[in-house]
Amino acid sequence: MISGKINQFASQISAEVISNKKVGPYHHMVFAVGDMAIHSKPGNFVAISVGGEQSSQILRRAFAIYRALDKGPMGGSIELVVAPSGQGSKWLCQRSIGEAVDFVGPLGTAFGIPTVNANAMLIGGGYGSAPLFALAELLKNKGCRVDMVLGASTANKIYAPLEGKRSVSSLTLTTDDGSTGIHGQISEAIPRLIREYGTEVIYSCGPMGMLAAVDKIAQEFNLVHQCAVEESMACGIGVCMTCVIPIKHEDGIKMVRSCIEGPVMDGSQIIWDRKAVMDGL
Amino acid sequence: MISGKINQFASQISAEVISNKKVGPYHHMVFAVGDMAIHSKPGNFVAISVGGEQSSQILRRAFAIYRALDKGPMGGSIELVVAPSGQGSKWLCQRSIGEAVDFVGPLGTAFGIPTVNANAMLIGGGYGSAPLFALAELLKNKGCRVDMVLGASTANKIYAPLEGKRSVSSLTLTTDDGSTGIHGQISEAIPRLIREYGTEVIYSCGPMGMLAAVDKIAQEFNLVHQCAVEESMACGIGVCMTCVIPIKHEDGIKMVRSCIEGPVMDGSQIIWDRKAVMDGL
Amino acid sequence: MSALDFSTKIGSKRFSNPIFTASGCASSGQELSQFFPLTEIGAIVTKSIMVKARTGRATPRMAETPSGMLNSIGLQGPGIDTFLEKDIPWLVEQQAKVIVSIAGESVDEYGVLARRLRSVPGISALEVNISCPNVENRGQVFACNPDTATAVIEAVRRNIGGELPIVAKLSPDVTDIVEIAGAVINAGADGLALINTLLGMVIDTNTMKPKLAGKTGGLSGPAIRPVAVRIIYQVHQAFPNTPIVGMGGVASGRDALELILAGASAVSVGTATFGNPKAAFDIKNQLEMLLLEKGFTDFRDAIGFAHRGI
Amino acid sequence: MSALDFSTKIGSKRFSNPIFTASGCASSGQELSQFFPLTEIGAIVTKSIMVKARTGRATPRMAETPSGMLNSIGLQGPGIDTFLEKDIPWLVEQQAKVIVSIAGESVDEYGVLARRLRSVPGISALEVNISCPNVENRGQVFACNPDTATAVIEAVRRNIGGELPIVAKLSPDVTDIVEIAGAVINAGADGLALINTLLGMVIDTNTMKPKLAGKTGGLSGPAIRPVAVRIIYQVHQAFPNTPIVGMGGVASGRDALELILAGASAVSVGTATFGNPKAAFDIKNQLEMLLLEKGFTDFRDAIGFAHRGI
Ligand SMILES: Cc1cc2nc3c(=O)[nH]c(=O)nc-3n(C[C@H](O)[C@H](O)[C@H](O)COP(=O)(O)OP(=O)(O)OC[C@H]3O[C@@H](n4cnc5c(N)ncnc54)[C@H](O)[C@@H]3O)c2cc1C
Ligand SMILES: Cc1cc2nc3c(=O)[nH]c(=O)nc-3n(C[C@H](O)[C@H](O)[C@H](O)COP(=O)(O)OP(=O)(O)OC[C@H]3O[C@@H](n4cnc5c(N)ncnc54)[C@H](O)[C@@H]3O)c2cc1C
Ligand SMILES: Cc1cc2nc3c(=O)[nH]c(=O)nc-3n(C[C@H](O)[C@H](O)[C@H](O)COP(=O)(O)O)c2cc1C
Ligand SMILES: Cc1cc2nc3c(=O)[nH]c(=O)nc-3n(C[C@H](O)[C@H](O)[C@H](O)COP(=O)(O)O)c2cc1C
Ligand code: FES
Ligand code: FES
Repeated sequence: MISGKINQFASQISAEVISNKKVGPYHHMVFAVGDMAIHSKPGNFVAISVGGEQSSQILRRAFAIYRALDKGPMGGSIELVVAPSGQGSKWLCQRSIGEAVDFVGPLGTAFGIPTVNANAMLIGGGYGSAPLFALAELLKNKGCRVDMVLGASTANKIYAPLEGKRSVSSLTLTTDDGSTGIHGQISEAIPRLIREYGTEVIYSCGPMGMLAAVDKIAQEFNLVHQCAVEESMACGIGVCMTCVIPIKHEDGIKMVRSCIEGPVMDGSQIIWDRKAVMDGL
Repeated sequence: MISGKINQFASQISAEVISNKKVGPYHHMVFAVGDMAIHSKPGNFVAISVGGEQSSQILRRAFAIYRALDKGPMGGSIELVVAPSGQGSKWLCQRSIGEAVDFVGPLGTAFGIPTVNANAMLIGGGYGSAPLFALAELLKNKGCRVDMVLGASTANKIYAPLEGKRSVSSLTLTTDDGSTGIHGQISEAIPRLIREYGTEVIYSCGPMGMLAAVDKIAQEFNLVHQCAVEESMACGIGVCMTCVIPIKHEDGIKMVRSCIEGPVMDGSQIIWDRKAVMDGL
Repeated sequence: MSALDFSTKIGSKRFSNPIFTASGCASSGQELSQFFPLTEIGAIVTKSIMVKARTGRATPRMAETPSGMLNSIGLQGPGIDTFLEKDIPWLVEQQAKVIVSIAGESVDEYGVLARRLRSVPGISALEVNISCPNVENRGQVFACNPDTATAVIEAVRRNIGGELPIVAKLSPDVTDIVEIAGAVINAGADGLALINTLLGMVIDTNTMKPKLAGKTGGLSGPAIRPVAVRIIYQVHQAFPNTPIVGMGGVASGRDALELILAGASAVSVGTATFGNPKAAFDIKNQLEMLLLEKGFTDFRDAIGFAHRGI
Repeated sequence: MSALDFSTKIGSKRFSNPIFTASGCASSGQELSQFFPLTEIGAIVTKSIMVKARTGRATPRMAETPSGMLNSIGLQGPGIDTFLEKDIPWLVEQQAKVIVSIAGESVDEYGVLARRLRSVPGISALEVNISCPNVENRGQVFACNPDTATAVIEAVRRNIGGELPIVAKLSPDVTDIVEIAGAVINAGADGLALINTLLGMVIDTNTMKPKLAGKTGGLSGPAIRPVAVRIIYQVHQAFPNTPIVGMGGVASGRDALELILAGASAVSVGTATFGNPKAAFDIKNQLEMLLLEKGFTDFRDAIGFAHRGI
């Protein structure tokens, strides 16, 4: 899914926080990014410095682009959905309007769009739903049917804002604790939905365990599966080789960089079984 | 000058910034400190954490207490005069009203007050004037004559607020570049002033080079000289032995902790000549 | 929340909990007692004491570094006589547990110190700081060579008698830490203290000279924690029955747990005390909470847990 | 502001300025060229290349640490054939200066790599990464023993011919760095690269297991800068005529200057690039400003300046 020069539209900028709202356990944040918004596509991510000038945290954090608007009242803007988990994301969530944050982006691959109309299912776990709404809009404008399935451990961890739902033909929720939607793991609900909606292509984003489960189903149904993976990244721009994902290769395993050949990758190419990877190395 | 238990009134608190004003190149900052103000005496210092939660700067910074009020509208308060020099002090100067900063204090020795009336000269270099104003007030209330001499490289580096001048009988300024007051180094002006004012005791605070020059004069005139020294401190509470000052001792040199037996020390006891120290070790 | 047996053992001695101060970062305890009761932590490890009083190095003696600091104190201290006369009785009076750290310039000096300490009441263990320059051998650090390390521990063992556990404190600046650890264990060390500071230097780009008067200094603080964890892990793997007092950049209960999972039976808090006078006390409380959260009922089950298969 | 001669020399080769990338932190340059023109910096030091293609280690391969990070890549790479076919021509086309880093699992492999590279046009120097495990000797790292270090450099020297300067990259995890440095200089190294990463480990206190799939990893970033400065200072003191490519935690022009004052003739920027893709470019500009501010007209006057008496 790489074409042309690596990260050819990427740049480093100082992005001003123009909105920061708590939505359930997440923060929906909007940043003024100027031209960076122009080339940002669903699936791309930005890499952000955290902790301020004297920070002991020397690495950037990656965040999927939730939405990019190239012309808003403040010029181009990029929106993120941030889960305050560790110190870096907490710091980001604490930024106030007017503060500047250092961005590198847009980075990585984008979701591929079918050339002919197709019934698409978009599957998101937790904040993994973030990049799917812009994707849904794109697919809908192409004339695709878009069925969205969002899951999380519990109701308030599902990120599904009203305006995001505009573009979907159906929205199914699942929670591990049954607090909303279908009770159970997201993958349990999917086979039935694929049959019901006549799904032809699957897009997914969420924890690696969920992606693996979704891929298993996609392969059973023989569907194209594009998933946005999440592996620890040190650089985000392809120079450190920390973010690799094992894919199938004639000589066994090949490790490819998820920041360059991902985060959106072909699910069928990924070796999901960790034991197989460990044995193969 | 130590008596009783070491740092017996010291505690660690979270102090809220209640004012932060730029005064020339310095920041005059006021912190709500509750009871910490009660036992703070002129000469004592506080040690402050800098850089926030994920800071790579792991050591506290020491600041002389400019003024401590045990009962103000916000309860007890401590005022500091901070020069934004390196990263830590710059961070401190950037704090906004309402933010909390971690304080340990009051620490170290205080200026000794003569038991009988005496003509005192208070000599301050740069932000070294900070602790001298509260001292002036104390001395004046005791009935002492207080002559203050403040010097700096240039006019706006002299910290001499209006309200501070209330307690002094005379105020002389010196600048290295002649931009205000007497042209020249502070030490050049002092011998004449000592004679003029009949000085009996000298208090000083400022860069080590200035203190050494002042001590030379004090010894020539055979005057008591209490100076507040400044040596790099890692802990500020007496456990690390980094902040030592060489003093005269029967067996040669003794290194004493300037955070415990200082910062206010007897100038005549200090070995000011660095070469003599290096040779003696 | 169920109860936790928080006690730990070094050799024959038991400590009520595994959080100690680190040598040279708590003096002899007195200054810290203003901030928390010394009986709340497992032990006070005193600043390394030598036979004679020492003036130490010139200043500057410290430089802050990213997430760490350098120090070059030069083992300033009052000498063993004054120490025994003033510091120990005060600590005993507080009912604090005491581990005395000793340092020498020659193998003999370590022997002399051990002899002076062998029958002093109120001491729970001896930490032998062998990361000192050996003046008899071109200033090479004892801990950097298995033979000199062995010689020091043997001298201490001979002079100390059977009562007090000996903890050998090693330097991380060696090619093969397991070799040195093995040597001192063979020589009679009951435990190991890992790690001392890493040798470092800062150059002041304003003066364009080394910042410390002593030029080089010891690097400590969170910056070195990954090195401490690695060394503790390696040594615990090689000698699972030798208790380790771990240290190096511990600033929270989480950090202490990291060293414990790697193999430490106790954890000393050093540089963190400079940023937070109550650090040892806070870390002890945080560690206790963490262990309980994770369902441990006996602290000792956590020691070296990261080595066990999943 | 007067002009500065910013060029530097490693062996027989001249570089327009002393700021290089660090091996393994810039891949083969292509990715960084999006952020600044590669010709702006002194040289691109490529990721260590091996004879055969390597898959490297499992993930996670990295862990952030206070002011630093651990990595455990396991020398993933395409192998020398693909590298010569794809990466070198691209770099040559960009007119970038190139230093090729090589790594082997045996002395022979280093020889093979040197032979493959000896007549490749467009290469300015060879960096020999000897901080790799020697599979023929229980996985002991070549750089940890003067004999194996010597053997590698001799093999490279024999195979490379007289043209290309050889820079030996050493590990800081040794008892006596000056001894190893002396050995590789005797074996024919024209310069030294100091320092590679320190061996470290992080344990995830949630899973209670080592965080990296490879358990241990290499510690880099500002945390280790004081160790780098100390080692560069020691080695420059012992061998003032051997050029040193310094590295370890350089994130600003000030940091680069610190290593230069300690004795580095050039400075590689590694981990800082992960936080700032333009790091090498920015550092070069900051260093130039700093040198001019301090009144230097020739960069080479700054090399080792901290050693000179006041
Ligand atoms: C391609 C990509 C897209 C992402 N998109 C989002 C998003 O839209 N919203 C969001 O909240 N988070 C997202 N993340 C996770 C985010 O980058 C951070 O890793 C997460 O916020 C935790 O960082 P921290 O600083 O809070 O935690 P810390 O504990 O301080 O992190 C320490 C280190 O571990 C890494 N790390 C920790 N957790 C993860 C994780 N789950 N995945 C990868 N690395 C991790 C961090 O990046 C950092 O390097 C994404 C990650 C990737 C790789
Ligand atoms: C007893 C005492 C009283 C002080 N009172 C004041 C005051 O009232 N106002 C004020 O602005 N500053 C005062 N200082 C200096 C202050 O503590 C900081 O050292 C100074 O602000 C520089 O710190 P930084 O973080 O900005 O610089 P950095 O460069 O980040 O400091 C790095 C390290 O060097 C130490 N250091 C740097 N400069 C000095 C210095 N001049 N003296 C001692 N250590 C230094 C720092 O404390 C720190 O540990 C005092 C210092 C001492 C010891
Ligand atoms: C200022 C200072 C003084 C020290 N003095 C000693 C000492 O006297 N004896 C000793 O064995 N270790 C000494 N150390 C090393 C510490 O005990 C500890 O091993 C090291 O600092 C790592 O732990 P930390 O990162 O928690 O500080 C000293 C460390 C510092 C920072
Ligand atoms: C992700 C990563 C990969 C590295 N790969 C190599 C390598 O292939 N060969 C090598 O000689 N050094 C390698 N290094 C070490 C660096 O070149 C450098 O010596 C070290 O990181 C210290 O510099 P820094 O603190 O600026 O990163 C690597 C470092 C990192 C962080
Ligand atoms: S994060 Fe560095 S190569 Fe992908
Ligand atoms: S600063 Fe630590 S003893 Fe004075």
